[in-house]
Amino acid sequence: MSGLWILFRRELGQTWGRGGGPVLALTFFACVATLLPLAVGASPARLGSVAPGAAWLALALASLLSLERLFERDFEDGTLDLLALGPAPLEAVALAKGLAQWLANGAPLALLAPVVAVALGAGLSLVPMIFISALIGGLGLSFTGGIGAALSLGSRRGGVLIAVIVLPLFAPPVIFGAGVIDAYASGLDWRPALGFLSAYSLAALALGPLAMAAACRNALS
Amino acid sequence: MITGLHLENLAIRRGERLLFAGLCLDLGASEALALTGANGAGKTSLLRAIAGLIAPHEGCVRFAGAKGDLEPEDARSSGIHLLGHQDGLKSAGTAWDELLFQVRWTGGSEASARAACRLLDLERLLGLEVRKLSAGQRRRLALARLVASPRALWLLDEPMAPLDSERRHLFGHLMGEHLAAGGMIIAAVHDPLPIPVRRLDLVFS
Amino acid sequence: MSMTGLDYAKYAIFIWPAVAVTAAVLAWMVTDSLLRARYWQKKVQALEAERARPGAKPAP
Amino acid sequence: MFQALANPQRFMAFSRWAAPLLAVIAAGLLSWGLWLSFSAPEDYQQGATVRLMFIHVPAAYMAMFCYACLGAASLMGLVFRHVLADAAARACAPLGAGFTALALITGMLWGRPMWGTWWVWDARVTSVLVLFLFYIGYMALQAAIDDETRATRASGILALVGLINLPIVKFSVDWWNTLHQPASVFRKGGPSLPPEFLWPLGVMALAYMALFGALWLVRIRAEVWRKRAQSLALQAAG
Repeated sequence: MSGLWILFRRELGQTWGRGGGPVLALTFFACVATLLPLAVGASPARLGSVAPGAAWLALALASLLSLERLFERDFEDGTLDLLALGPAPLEAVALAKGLAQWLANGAPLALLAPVVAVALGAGLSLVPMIFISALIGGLGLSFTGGIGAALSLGSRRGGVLIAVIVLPLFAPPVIFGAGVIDAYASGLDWRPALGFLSAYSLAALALGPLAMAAACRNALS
Repeated sequence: MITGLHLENLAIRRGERLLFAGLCLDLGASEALALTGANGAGKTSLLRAIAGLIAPHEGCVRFAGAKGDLEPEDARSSGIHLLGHQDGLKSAGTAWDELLFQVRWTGGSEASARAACRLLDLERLLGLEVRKLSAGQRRRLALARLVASPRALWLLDEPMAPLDSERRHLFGHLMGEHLAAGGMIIAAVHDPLPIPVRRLDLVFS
Repeated sequence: MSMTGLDYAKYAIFIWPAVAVTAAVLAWMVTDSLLRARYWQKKVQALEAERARPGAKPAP
Repeated sequence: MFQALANPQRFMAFSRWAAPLLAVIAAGLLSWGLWLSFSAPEDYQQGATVRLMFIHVPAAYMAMFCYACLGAASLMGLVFRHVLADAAARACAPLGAGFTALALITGMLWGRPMWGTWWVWDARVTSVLVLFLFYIGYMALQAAIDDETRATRASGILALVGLINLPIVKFSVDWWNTLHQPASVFRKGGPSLPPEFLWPLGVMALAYMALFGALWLVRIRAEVWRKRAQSLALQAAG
């Protein structure tokens, strides 16, 4: 177990420090949010109605950015060989990597999400709900995205390929995540949506590492 | 701890190509094996198959322990060092951080990492970032993990290539100590190893 | 409305393109599959003829 | 039968007559189905556009059916590492993508007269669109990895991930639809469909299915030959 803890701490440090860490994803998030009013017009009524959804869409896109680095570097420099011969199975390695990705990338994005939504015109009362849904959903996004990252190992054009593989998989969390905020904002019962979102994230947490490990073994073979 | 390696009727395919078939080999404690053969004969693939990264096309790899056969997963997760051309050292990290992670991940301790650095004369380099090391220094850093975390079977792919003659001599001495302690070594090499070894020449099938 | 139903008046503009697109896609699937199969079959035959030629290298 | 067909040679012998037979069945069913479609009376609500249903709905069925086949073949390929299962998975994807594209295009052509718009973000339409993107992703992944064995296995894992994920997508999209569009404009067929519509629909669905069967076999044959050609070329070179 201690080996896994060491790996987790290292991954956290790597994700935090690697290529500017979450700053790049955060900036991208902010950029998408800036372009939105320019594209649809700045009228508060129009922006306000799409703000929660747009924040969630931008969140999904931003969480794609750092996925390419999740396995690719380790695969190229031989670290993945070393990880495969360590005290923990690759499934556990994938779990540690996914959790680190969530904490170092998903959590900062979840902190920024309410700011973006409010800047786009969402009410202040939505702030806690946006943060919670982004944080829970981010877990699902990290683990689903990790599958795409592991599958595209050893391929040409990794980045675009990951996006093409992963974005259709992101449909449920985007629907449920934006649904939570939508329901909350319009005074409906938001708990089913949050329940679905949590269920999706937990399923991704449980099944994602299996697929990631299988994909890594395939890439190493 | 692994005390013996048995390859039974091993065949390995890469894509459509059958690299070799019917390979049988027994390696016991304190034995070293030098793998030779032309480029593409399958030296690296054989090492990776023993490490479990490649599934053999036919046959199997067995690990013997003190009390009968070991589970291959257990043997591999605690008994094998694989050092290939890629050493897994991140070029942005400092030499010490990178080595310490590798040593702890493979079951060694901070103290053993320090001792290995003394042995391999790495102490002055430890504060540097890995990308600033020369090829020889970097290889010494990678070799330090073999010494620092005790694992019985070393699978080495061209371990000596970037080392100068003095360091080769030093590494030969370290390999000798590993064997004396009951370890095993399989090394894919072009140049002869500075220790007594058996030889296995892989030829194209 | 005739029994053969070929006078669709205002909807013809939607029905016929749909039929045409369906025909085109199905035809593409058929031809692509057949051409692919024929190409590789020819290739295999050529390679096997090459190998069977006297004086050629025997198969390992 | 499965056991017997797992042998490539026996499969080739079987598919040699099975593929043409299925093709003939498909052609017969297709002509019958088309005749039924165009001789069916007009729907009192949809008018002549009801005929679009007969070519659109079976395509949508096939889009899902092909994915089920793709998933099954991928599972067999991953578990048993069998060359034929891999070939079947590879051969299935383009056909599935074709049927899915067909479902989307004819759906648009049906939607315009029915709903007055080319595209409706209806639950069913959106699910099929996601399915189409999935097929594209599957084929893109397969094409992007150079080593063929590895590419097949990677895309096989993706197919299984998709097999788990697509029902979730379906559920989420249905849920989303109830949230955003309480009243569906879609007048769905189903058991209430009168027999004069059920017959052409059923026959066309069978025709598509037979056509898919025939083409799948042909494409698997092509894959087997391609593998054989590759290994022959390699033997000649080495």
